[in-house]
Amino acid sequence: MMKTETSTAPAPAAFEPRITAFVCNWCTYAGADLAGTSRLQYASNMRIIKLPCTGRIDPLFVLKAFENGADAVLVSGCHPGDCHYTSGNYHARRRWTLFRKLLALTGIGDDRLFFSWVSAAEGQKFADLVNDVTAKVRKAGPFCAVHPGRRAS
Amino acid sequence: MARIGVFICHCGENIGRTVDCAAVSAAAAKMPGVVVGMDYKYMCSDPGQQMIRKAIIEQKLTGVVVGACSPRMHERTFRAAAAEAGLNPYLLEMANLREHCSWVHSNQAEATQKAIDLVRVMVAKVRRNRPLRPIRVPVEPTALVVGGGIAGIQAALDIAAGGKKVVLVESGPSIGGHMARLSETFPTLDCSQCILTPRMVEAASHPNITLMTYSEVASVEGFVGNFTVTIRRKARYVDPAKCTGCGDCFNKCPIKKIPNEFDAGLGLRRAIYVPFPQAVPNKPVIDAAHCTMLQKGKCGLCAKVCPRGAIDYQDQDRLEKVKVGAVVLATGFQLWDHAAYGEYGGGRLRDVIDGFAFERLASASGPTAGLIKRPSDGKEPKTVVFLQCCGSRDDKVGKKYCSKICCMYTAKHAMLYRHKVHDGRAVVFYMDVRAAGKGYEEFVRRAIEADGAEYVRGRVSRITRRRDGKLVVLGADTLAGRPVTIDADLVVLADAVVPRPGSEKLAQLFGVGYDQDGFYSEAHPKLRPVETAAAGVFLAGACQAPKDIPETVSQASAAAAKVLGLFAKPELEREPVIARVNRTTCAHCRACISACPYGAAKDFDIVDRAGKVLRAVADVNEGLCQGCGTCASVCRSHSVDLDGFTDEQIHAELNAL
Amino acid sequence: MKALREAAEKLLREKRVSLVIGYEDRKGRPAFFAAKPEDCGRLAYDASCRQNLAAYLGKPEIRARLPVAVVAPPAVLRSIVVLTAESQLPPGQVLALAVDGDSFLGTFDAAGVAELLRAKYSTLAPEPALLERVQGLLQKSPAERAAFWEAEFSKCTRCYACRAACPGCYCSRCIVEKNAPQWISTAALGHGNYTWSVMRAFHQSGRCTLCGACEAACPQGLPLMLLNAVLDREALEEFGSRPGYDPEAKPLIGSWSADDDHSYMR
Amino acid sequence: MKTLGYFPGCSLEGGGIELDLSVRAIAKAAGVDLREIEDWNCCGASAAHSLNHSLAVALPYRVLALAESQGLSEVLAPCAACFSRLKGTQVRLARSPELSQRMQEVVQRPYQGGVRILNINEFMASLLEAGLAQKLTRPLGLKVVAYYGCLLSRGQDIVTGDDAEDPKGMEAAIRAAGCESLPWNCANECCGGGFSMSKTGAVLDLSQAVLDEARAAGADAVVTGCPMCHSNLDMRQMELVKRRRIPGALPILYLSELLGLAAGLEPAALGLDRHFIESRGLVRGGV
Repeated sequence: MMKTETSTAPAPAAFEPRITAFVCNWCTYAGADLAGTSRLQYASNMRIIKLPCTGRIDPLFVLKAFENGADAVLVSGCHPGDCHYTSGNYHARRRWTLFRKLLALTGIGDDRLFFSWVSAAEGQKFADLVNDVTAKVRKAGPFCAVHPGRRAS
Repeated sequence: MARIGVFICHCGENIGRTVDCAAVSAAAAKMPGVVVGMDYKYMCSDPGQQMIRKAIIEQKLTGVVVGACSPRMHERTFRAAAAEAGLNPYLLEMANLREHCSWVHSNQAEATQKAIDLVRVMVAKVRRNRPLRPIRVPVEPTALVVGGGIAGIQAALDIAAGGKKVVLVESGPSIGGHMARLSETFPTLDCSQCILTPRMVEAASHPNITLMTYSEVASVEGFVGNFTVTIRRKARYVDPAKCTGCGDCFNKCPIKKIPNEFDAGLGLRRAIYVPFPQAVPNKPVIDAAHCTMLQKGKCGLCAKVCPRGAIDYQDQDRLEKVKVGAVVLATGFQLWDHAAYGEYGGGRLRDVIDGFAFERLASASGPTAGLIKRPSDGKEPKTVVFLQCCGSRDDKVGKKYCSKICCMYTAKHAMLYRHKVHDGRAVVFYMDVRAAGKGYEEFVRRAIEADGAEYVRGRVSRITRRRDGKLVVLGADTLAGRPVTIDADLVVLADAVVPRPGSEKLAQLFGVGYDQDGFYSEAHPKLRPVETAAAGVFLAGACQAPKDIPETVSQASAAAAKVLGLFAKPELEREPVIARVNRTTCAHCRACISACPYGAAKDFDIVDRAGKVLRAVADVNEGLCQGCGTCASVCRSHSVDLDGFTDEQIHAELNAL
Repeated sequence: MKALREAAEKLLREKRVSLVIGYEDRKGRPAFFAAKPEDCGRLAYDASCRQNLAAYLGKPEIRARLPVAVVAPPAVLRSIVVLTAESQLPPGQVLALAVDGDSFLGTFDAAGVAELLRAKYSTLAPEPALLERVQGLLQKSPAERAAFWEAEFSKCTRCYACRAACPGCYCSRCIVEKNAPQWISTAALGHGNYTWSVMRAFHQSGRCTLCGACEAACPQGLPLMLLNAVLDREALEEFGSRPGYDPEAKPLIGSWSADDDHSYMR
Repeated sequence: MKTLGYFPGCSLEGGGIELDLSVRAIAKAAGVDLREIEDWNCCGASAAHSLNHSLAVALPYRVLALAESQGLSEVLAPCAACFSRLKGTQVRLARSPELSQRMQEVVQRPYQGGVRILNINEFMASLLEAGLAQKLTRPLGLKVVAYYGCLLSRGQDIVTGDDAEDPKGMEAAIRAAGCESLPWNCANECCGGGFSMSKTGAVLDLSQAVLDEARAAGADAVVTGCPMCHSNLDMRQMELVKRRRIPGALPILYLSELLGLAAGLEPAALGLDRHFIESRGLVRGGV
């Protein structure tokens, strides 16, 4: 049984969040490539897991990322109507609409779980997104150690 | 036991400047399962690839991670190198150290740490990679072309010329499409039928082309290389095998006053008819809705006069299946109905006509034998107003887009009118004249300068009919800055180009996307303008977007080239990223079947030797599956998995973070 | 009660079913399987019956004895429709002996069940008290919510009674039993307990009829209905989904609409 | 008996009193109870909406808020200008929560947006649907033209369900009154509107064009729903007749008057005796 601490310690100034991103191969991964070729600078806290489509992302992946120590998770894919597989992102969207509410009930809210559409042409949006998410998570502090979804370290 | 090799590329200084590549390769060498960690200036260069090949052979590597640029850049390169060294190419993965790391971070310590993380993730993944083989599917070397206009005819002829069989399906009684209805064509004013009819005849007589007129696609099964398409052969009530096209039937038919669609309703046809004299095949059909024999069982005159006994009132629609390997959609367009514009009479003013009606008036083979006569009283109009952008570039009532061909055909109309009515006045209202094309601008200038068409830049706000029959056209001349009123005898509206009705349903049958206006979506607007998102389905002509004849023909030939390219090999090779179902654990909840965007997931009955169904499960068709993995993530029991992105691989990646 | 017993007896006597699954007329109202007409005198029903008998319909032992009849209050009727929509019930093999409160409503086949639900129970709504509890929890801070669940999940012994009680949990191999890879730790510890309960609830969205059998079955008294209710409310509000009314419904997870909400997406 | 909120506005208490009389009469005949909004104020037409954006919304806002607080879920505004102001405000409020907020502060009354506003054409159509058609026992047999002007045809979000360029909202009612609605070219042309006083010459020109077309189409009368149109075509027509710019007088009827006549109501009860152009002779046999 893991130790329970009811108070959240204030984030140390040097807190560098760990952010796991699940992105689709055709839009957001390519958008991140474009940010690179455009030499846009952004925070280095995010680690990308590439999947063919947001439709492939099982909610278990998100829980696993949190369990393993991610302070936040980003899910990003093609804009509605642009899915390489025509409707994978629509399936994903419905799934996340439900799943985020469930997680919110268990204390994982909007400052831990992020969703976005980033197209292959939106390098700037991707860079801004990473910076923004990183800033928000930095502000939110380390993912509360008391959360039952976290593996005891 | 895993033996992984990790190869870190400096990419000159592109990676090396911000990422300590030596440190990354050293860290990688200590990762579990890794036996080789190296870094090199240019991994994609020949010596770099040679390093990888050599290590694979000498170290008996079971997997490779290349830390370099984006896999979108060089994954193919490195996988080919691995294959040359005898390693299954799908046992190689890339960590994106350039686009996702060195180019976007400036702090060396951070970038190096991230690079190590990215490599660790890929090492964890590649340890779970399994050898995959590209999927091979046999190809049926017959093409289906849907639509018998100039696009379909051209595509069919080109494919047939390449030595492959073609089934050309046309919904009307004759091929030829809209082009057969045109009087002359811009910018050369050559006679449309003179250039088209030889091709129609060639298409009908080509040994490689099977013509199916008066037919429609009813359903589609299968996938690239292996479509089974069901064609509905509509009842003609005339046996084409017996009919000689003598014309006795339609000369005797007593039902005479049916507006002929081919003539935009200006001419009349009978209940048994060929749409126009040059029709191919030149054999009549009976319009069941108007035939008194078919409606009330009275008449039967055509059967009496037919010398060959070709009339068959009992004829019924038949379904015919064809097996094809590729499809060209060439369903074309129609003109938007300007009845939506109340200010232009809401479709009730008989002398306000569309472009096709004017084509038929100007055509030597049209209902007026080429004389310009207005529909209401048959008089020669002395003032004709042409109105461009009717329904185009108007997102309130009409369409947002530019219909592209109207500037040119309006100039042609004005020109033809002036050639035929020398004392007539042709006034063209326009928003912009878009004459981008070879010889196009010159053509418009000729209409204005040589043929005296009056071009007025502005819109028309209202068309009303006065008691004397004149059409009062109220408009604006925005260059002069004043309103203008013109008493016209005839108004020709350049209605917007819109897709054919039913085109959306057809797209759904083939799994082709379409935009908000119903035009078919190409796979990529720049680089794959002929392909669609559905593999093996190609586009030609105005079903994709408004196009003129040369552009349509070009695209049709391009589609034919794509089809011939596909047919050049007996088998197709596809990336082996496909879903697989674990039949033992599948509970057959059918969520994956509902979720699959391609209809690749389907029911499957597990039967015993006697053929008795033991259990139903889901199954994935390799040929249809495109590898999105949506099925895998809706499966509660994870009984569906995706090759290349398996549960185990993703789980390992997450554990490595 | 009498009418129910008679109807059950008639079905068995006429051999229209080989088994009637019902509640037994004794304390706690346990499940009772009447295989002979004379067993039917032991059947009973009242509001204290919390078990969702549709859960048995997924079990191989019962499937081997089809056709069967089930004593079904409204939530169970809905479960039957859900199972029909998800191709879990062979057509015509399950009859429902519909009950509500003290009254017996009759014997229905799958189509009849859907019709009865539409006619009589189209406005079934979750208990207000349950929604109030959800609302109350949502008003707390995320840390307080996490602490609440930490305390609750720490009690979980991973007996999987919640799963056994649920008609929607019909997978032959549950995800928690998949071990290559093992997504959900089976040790009765915080993170595994959390992931298990969250995923169990999520896997039921679009299936759950809020019958309450899972919570009632939990020996540790975990407030599982909170998880079910928040998903039920969201699915209804966002997608108009009401599981268990349409035997031809598309799966909630596994279908989509172009105008689904995505205001939270950036 | 169905109850409907009623917003007469200034016009219906003054120059457009025939509209008020005839609407109330036909509503009574159809069994609809018109309940005047208590303490109503100016809709803001003509003056306010061209001078002050805030006032132009605040005035109708107050009317709508009053109607809502008085439990009136539907309000009839027979005057076309009043309708346009009320409905236009409704549309703007629905589009902008900020505007709603501001108006609530300015007017010091809440308005939730729950009032449906009907113009005279919609009102007549609803009466016909509710059974008025059976009570139209005196088919008039007239040839008329339907004149919509601007306020009963334009504003895509305001006059919904009709085509601004080819309006048809009166057709069914005219046919129900046993009249033929002739096709003509001026259904939504301008009558001169609010320039009746300031630029009478222009109004005369515009009204003449409308009247000429109506006569040329073969109409016995022009049917309108707008007090402004009515006053320009009816009152100003006297001057056109006097100056011999038109060959004779053409009666101008409100749609509600036409239906009232068809329902067998007394012309005087409908206000027909108040017109400048004599129109009582239209009913067969005279009255």
